[in-house]
Amino acid sequence: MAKFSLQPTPFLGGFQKDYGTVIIKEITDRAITSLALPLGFEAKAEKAIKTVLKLNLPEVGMSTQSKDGTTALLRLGKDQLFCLKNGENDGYTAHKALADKFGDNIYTTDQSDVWVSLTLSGPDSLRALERVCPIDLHPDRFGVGALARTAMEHLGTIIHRNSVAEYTLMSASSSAGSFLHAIKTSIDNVL
Amino acid sequence: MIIKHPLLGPRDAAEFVYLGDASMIDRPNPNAPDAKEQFYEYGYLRDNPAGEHKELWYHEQGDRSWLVVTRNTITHEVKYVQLARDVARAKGRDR
Amino acid sequence: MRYSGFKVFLEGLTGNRGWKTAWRDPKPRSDYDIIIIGGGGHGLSTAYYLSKVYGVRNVGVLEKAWLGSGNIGRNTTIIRSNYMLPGNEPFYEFSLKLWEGLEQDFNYNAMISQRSILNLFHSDQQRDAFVRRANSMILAGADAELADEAQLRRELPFLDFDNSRFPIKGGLYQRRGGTVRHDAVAWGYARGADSHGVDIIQNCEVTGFHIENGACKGVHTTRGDVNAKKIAVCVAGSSSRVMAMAGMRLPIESHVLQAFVSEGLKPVLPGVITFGAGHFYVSQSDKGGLVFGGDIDGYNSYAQRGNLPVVEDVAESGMAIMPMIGRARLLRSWGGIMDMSMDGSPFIDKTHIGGLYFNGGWCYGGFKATPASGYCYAHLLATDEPHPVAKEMLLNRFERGHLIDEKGQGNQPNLH
Amino acid sequence: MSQSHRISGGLIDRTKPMHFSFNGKGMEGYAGDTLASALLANGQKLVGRSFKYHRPRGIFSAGPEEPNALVQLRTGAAQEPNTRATVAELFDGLIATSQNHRGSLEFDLLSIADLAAPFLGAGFYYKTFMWPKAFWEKLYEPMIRAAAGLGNLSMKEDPDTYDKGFLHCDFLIIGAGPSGLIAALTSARSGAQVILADEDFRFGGRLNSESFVIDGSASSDWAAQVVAELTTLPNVRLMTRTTIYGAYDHGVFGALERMTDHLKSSAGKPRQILWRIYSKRSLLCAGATERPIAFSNNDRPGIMLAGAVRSYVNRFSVVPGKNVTVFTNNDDGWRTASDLIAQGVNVRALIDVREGVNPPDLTGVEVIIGGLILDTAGRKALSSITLKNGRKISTDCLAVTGGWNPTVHLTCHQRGKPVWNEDILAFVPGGTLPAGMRVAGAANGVLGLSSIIKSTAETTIEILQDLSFKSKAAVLPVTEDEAQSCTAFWHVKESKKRAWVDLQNDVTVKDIKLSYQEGFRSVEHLKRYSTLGMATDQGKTSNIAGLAILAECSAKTIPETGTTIFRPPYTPVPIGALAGRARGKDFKPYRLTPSHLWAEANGATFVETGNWMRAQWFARAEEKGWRDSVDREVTMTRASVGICDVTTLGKIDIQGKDAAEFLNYIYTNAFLKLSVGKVRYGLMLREDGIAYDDGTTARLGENHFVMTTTTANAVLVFRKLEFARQCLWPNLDVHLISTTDGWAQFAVAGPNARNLLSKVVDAPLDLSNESFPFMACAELSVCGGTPARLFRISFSGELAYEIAVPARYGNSMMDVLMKAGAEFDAVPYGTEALGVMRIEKGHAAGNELNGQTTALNLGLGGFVSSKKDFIGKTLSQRAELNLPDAIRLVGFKAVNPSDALLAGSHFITKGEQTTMENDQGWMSSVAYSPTLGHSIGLGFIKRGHERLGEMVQMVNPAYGIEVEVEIVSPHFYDPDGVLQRG
Repeated sequence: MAKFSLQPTPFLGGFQKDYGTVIIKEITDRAITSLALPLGFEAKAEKAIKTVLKLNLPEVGMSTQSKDGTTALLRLGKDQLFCLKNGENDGYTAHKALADKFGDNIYTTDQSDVWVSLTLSGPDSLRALERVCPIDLHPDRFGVGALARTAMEHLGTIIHRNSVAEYTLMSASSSAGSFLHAIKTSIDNVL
Repeated sequence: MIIKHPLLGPRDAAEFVYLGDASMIDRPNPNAPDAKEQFYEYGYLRDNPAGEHKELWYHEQGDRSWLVVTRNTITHEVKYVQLARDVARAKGRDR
Repeated sequence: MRYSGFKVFLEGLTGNRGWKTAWRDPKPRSDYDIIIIGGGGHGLSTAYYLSKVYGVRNVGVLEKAWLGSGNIGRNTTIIRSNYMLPGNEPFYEFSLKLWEGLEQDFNYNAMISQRSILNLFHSDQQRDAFVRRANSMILAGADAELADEAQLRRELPFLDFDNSRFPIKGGLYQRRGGTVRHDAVAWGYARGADSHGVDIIQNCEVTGFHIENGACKGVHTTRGDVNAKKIAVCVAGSSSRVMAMAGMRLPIESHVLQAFVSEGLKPVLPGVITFGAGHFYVSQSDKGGLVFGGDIDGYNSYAQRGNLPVVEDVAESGMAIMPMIGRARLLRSWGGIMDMSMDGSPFIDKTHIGGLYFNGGWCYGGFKATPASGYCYAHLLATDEPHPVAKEMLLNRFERGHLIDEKGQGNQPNLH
Repeated sequence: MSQSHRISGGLIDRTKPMHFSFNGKGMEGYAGDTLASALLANGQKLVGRSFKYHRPRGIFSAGPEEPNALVQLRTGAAQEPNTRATVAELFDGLIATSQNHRGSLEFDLLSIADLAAPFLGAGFYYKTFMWPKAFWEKLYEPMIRAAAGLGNLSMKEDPDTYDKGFLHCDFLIIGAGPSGLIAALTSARSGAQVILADEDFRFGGRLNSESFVIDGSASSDWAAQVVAELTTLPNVRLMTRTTIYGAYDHGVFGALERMTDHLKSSAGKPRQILWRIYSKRSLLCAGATERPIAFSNNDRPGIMLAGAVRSYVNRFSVVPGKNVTVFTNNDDGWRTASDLIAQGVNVRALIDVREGVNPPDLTGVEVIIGGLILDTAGRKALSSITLKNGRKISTDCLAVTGGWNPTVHLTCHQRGKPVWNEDILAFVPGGTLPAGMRVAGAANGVLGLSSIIKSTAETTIEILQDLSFKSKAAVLPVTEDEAQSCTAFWHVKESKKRAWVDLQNDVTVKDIKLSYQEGFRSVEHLKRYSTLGMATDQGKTSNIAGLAILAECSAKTIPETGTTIFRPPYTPVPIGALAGRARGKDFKPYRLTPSHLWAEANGATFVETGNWMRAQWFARAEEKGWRDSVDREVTMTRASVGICDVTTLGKIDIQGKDAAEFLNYIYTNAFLKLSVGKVRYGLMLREDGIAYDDGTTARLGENHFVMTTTTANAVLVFRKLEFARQCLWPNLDVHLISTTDGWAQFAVAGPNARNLLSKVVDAPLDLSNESFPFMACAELSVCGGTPARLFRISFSGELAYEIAVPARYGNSMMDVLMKAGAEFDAVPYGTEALGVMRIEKGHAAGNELNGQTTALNLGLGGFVSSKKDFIGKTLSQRAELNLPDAIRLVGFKAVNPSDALLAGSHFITKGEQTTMENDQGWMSSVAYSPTLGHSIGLGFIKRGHERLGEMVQMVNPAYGIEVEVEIVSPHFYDPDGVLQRG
């Protein structure tokens, strides 16, 4: 039957570029599952997250991650989180696995292909981000683990601080090219 | 303008979409005997005050929450901000 | 005193000592046949047509600040009648016809300049809507012309045809559209109304209505009580505030609209141009400034100032269609309060209170309507019947389900 | 040396000479010069012409308030009109030309206007040019427009790029003069995040222009030391060449940083950056602007502000004249004289209007106390002045000062209303200032260097305490207050000739008086009637004098007369900078469908659909035009199978125990009982009862739905659903998330659709009509394990499916579908063929769902439930939305099949006149139907459903077309829907 097979096309073709003081890299092996907490059963959902992911529910605008770094939990809103699984090439299957474990306790939706993800790292990444990101990224106010959903150059974007000088940026996959263009222009303009 | 989101802190109003008077929460009961009159008033009549105004903003470029912002329409000063869902529940919306 | 080139010449020879005040500065009387609340464009034109066409001269115009201090003094000066719906188009065409003879009529040069207005379109769907609109205009006796891309390339070579995000596919011209020196309209009407005996009373704020048994008998003002048989409210930007004093809620929200002018430039733009894939319209004034604007700021406001995101949005749209303006500098920005109605169309109507009339809800389109609004309001005040071209602009239309929604946005005022 | 007016000293860098040209004449200056200082150094006095009378104009100021010295900078596409020479930084290779003259600058033909001045008083044009009527637009107005305006745009695209950015700080200091530097020093040591911004290219403000001594050093040296210290502090951001031009709500400021304007070329980097600065507190340290005194012929080149003369002498080491006279009403004028003497410049006289004052020893200078200037002479440059006693003094530079106005501009940008301060005879900040703003130094009306420093330090400490930063009182530098006494003196009343108040717009004292005489007595009327303060300088040097003269006319005080309000921007901002990167192709982002690469490689023509780029059709080499391609795509789809990327439709994942109930409120039709594994068409109304959007919603699980929306409304519907979820029915357990971008979705349509799909769908899914009927849906896998979703829905009217795979597989999926379809001659089809097929089927789309039509109008009344409540129900029942003669969506075909139909045409009943009264409706969509072989249309016409078979006129006067058409059913193709169920 299956004489055809499908090949994935990364949204930016696996783009990476080292500008010296800034490095951009597309993340192509990460599953993103959205978790929604059922109304009235948030405590139960929180417990399920602890059981399944071994992670505490972070505050809105913050994240936690597993010690081995393979799983991160981003709290986007009061009843919505993203669970990131690194090293996963098949987002939908990863989401299914999570969905099975959560059962009725949490509503899950595969978001892996909704987003294009980039890491931006290096000492000049903050200067480049100043040109597109409305969020105050001063480490006192946006520390490691903090995240924000905002807009950059007209594009909805999630920014997440991985370390002092490394950020993950997620934006809609359909406009990945325009998003990359915006980030590259910001870097070109400050270097 | 800056809207101090109750969960996310200060955000530029440009991240939000504005709807209008927070009375839009008070959708009338369609089974009321004067439902037609009530829906007309709900749909069309506004206090439109010069001064304190409770209004609905949607954090579209953010966490997708609807907020009730109490803002002065003359000075633009924002007095406080609440999650609209909390407001709606407190108003006793039944479903 | 009649103005003319000869008079200007004579006065020039004699040191300009003979010019009289353009209008009197009367004290409010205690009784008028009709008082008009609001000495802006619509209020003054109402007074002018009441006194000139309908012969009602015992009229007082009460203005809380200086005459013309409302939106007539802070708009982008465009006149046009390129509407689509039967509730609107005949009215705006009537207005455009009044503009065409206005200066000779009121003996004041308001610099009415029918330089044309062009609405660009960028998609087939937009084109279809513009064709429909063009045909509506022609059916109502107005002029409309559809231009294709080739014609626009010839006429407006500075538009961005080749590198634009949304290609310019054509446009709808109304050649009779154009611009007017906005302040001069207020001054011309004021001078004309004054010469017919109308009292224009500045710095006189209405603080309340005198309502008895469901009928309005007069108003309280900062300069004493004034009685009248009919009270005509005409206070763009303050409609809800004023009508609240009569206990009325209106289908109106007030929003701020910003407008901008650049430094003076030698002539670059032939007429008014509007962008169909963003929020931007622009014309060039006789002084050389590019006068432009875009969307309303989008939230309820009574502050005559706007915020930065809309400034940027307008500039982005401007650069998107005419990147030659990049090095022109924005000189001044200002804001006006728009009484946005629930379907984007205005009201000229009686209220349920006897003797109390309402004119408002002009959204950001009140300037072009100034002559017809005054004429039709005067007609209503004088005859108690709506003028035929304004017969759909009634307050009860939402209850009836008779919407005049040009943009199809529904009951959300900031989308109109 | 060519620089005839250059002297020694100053803050210019003589090791860096710079060549530039003015009107083609080569000149030389130094790094650290402005164009104005360099022009003066070269003895160039005449630099421009005024707006109305085309009078010769020179350099008047040394700052942003300049009304006169406007030039065109650079050439070609980079040409920049109306550039103030006083703030344009000199660079090597600079090219400037004068503007607003016909013929040469020296012999401007338009200066004839000056001779006609008696007839061209304030507002003269409102009184004439009305006869004959046609002449206004044909003759007068073109003449006026040609003479008006100032500089020229190149009419070419701005060649430079611009950028924008966001900055956040605790404390924004606006202006880096004495008070700004003290505020920065004081706050920097507290650890607060500080931004110090100044429009100049050198920090220091007037400290660079004056001969002050601070802590024993020259004030400019002291400023340099402070800047050196601030540079080392990580919490301080120093921004030179940065103008804070606007104060917006809640502590947001607009700032323009000029990155390359001082360079010959931008070299690919942004020319300017527009910063949005978010500040918790701000301190306005904008200093003060000097104002002149009006007297006859006070507009000649060589007449300058006295403080500007000090700037040129002290900072730029340029003498604006060889024989300078000073005219003053305040002590500050004395300093101009003494500074000039100190630099060895010949001061002809010091004329002080005040009686009884006693200037300090000005050796060798004639001091005239109680003196008045009645007139001046010199056609293109000042040659002499005449005093009230008739005495003529020959002089080539007159330094005038009428006192100082605090630069209150930013305090007015919100609700601030300046208040009159009788002590300093000027307006100081008042009313409600922008949120978080305080004002210090001269901007706050504090005059005298020592006082400025002391009071600014105090204010800064208060602000820091307010922000909860610990701050120590700084050790303040030692300096003195200069003499500051001033008397109210606005214009020389004895002057008989024209005395200029607004130099650029040519508004004279007489114009102001005439305006008053004609009843234009409020400040705003005066401004608008006379154009006072409306020029590119926005009246920075003229507004107060105008107000004072108006007050004089009405015998009122200045505060009784009014205030002037300033609006953003403080100085003009290029439109390019406000637009930033968003121009050309970058105006809006591009959204690409998952099969974009495949489509590009296979001949697609793309069309903008919102921000999406969609394949419009796929041309083949032999095809002559788009119609050929579209006809083929339709025909082959209907004959066999076609594939279309429909990813752009909005997809919303809806989950929750109450999801079905929620959808029941959203859609007009029932959703509670939709079975798992089924799809249903749904119609949404707005709450006002007008049709809003439609689409299909699939039930994938008991608590799990997937909704599709139209492409255009994807974002809007999501917003509306969130509103319903959070605000209207807040207790429902329902969750929404957009998956539009996550799934690549393809319509596979045509008789062979099932055959094609059966080649890619993995077992065990059975595609037979029995087990997967019309409106079925399933989760499955394709191509050996790739997860997918399948929906049996049809927009084309054919046997059709929509298959969805994760977006990353979309391009590959398109390829696979085409390969699997090769044996069926499968075609890809674009939006045009999609449109043709939906019109053939009579489906409403954007042209019909235009926000003005109801379910009744659309013929969708059958989808409106009478049993349940839903959004829009009650208001849709209003009487006039349900009139018997309401418009109805029907089909149209031409009586003569070769006639083409046209969207946007209107309908007139046969035999009636083509007028708006007789307008029966309009044609919303048309297409050439290759299936039927003629043009077909959908449109709305009154009582359409009752008029099938009637002939009406389709009129399109805009294109001069009239066609007789027949009203038919909108379902042109397979009206009973047999095919899609097959």
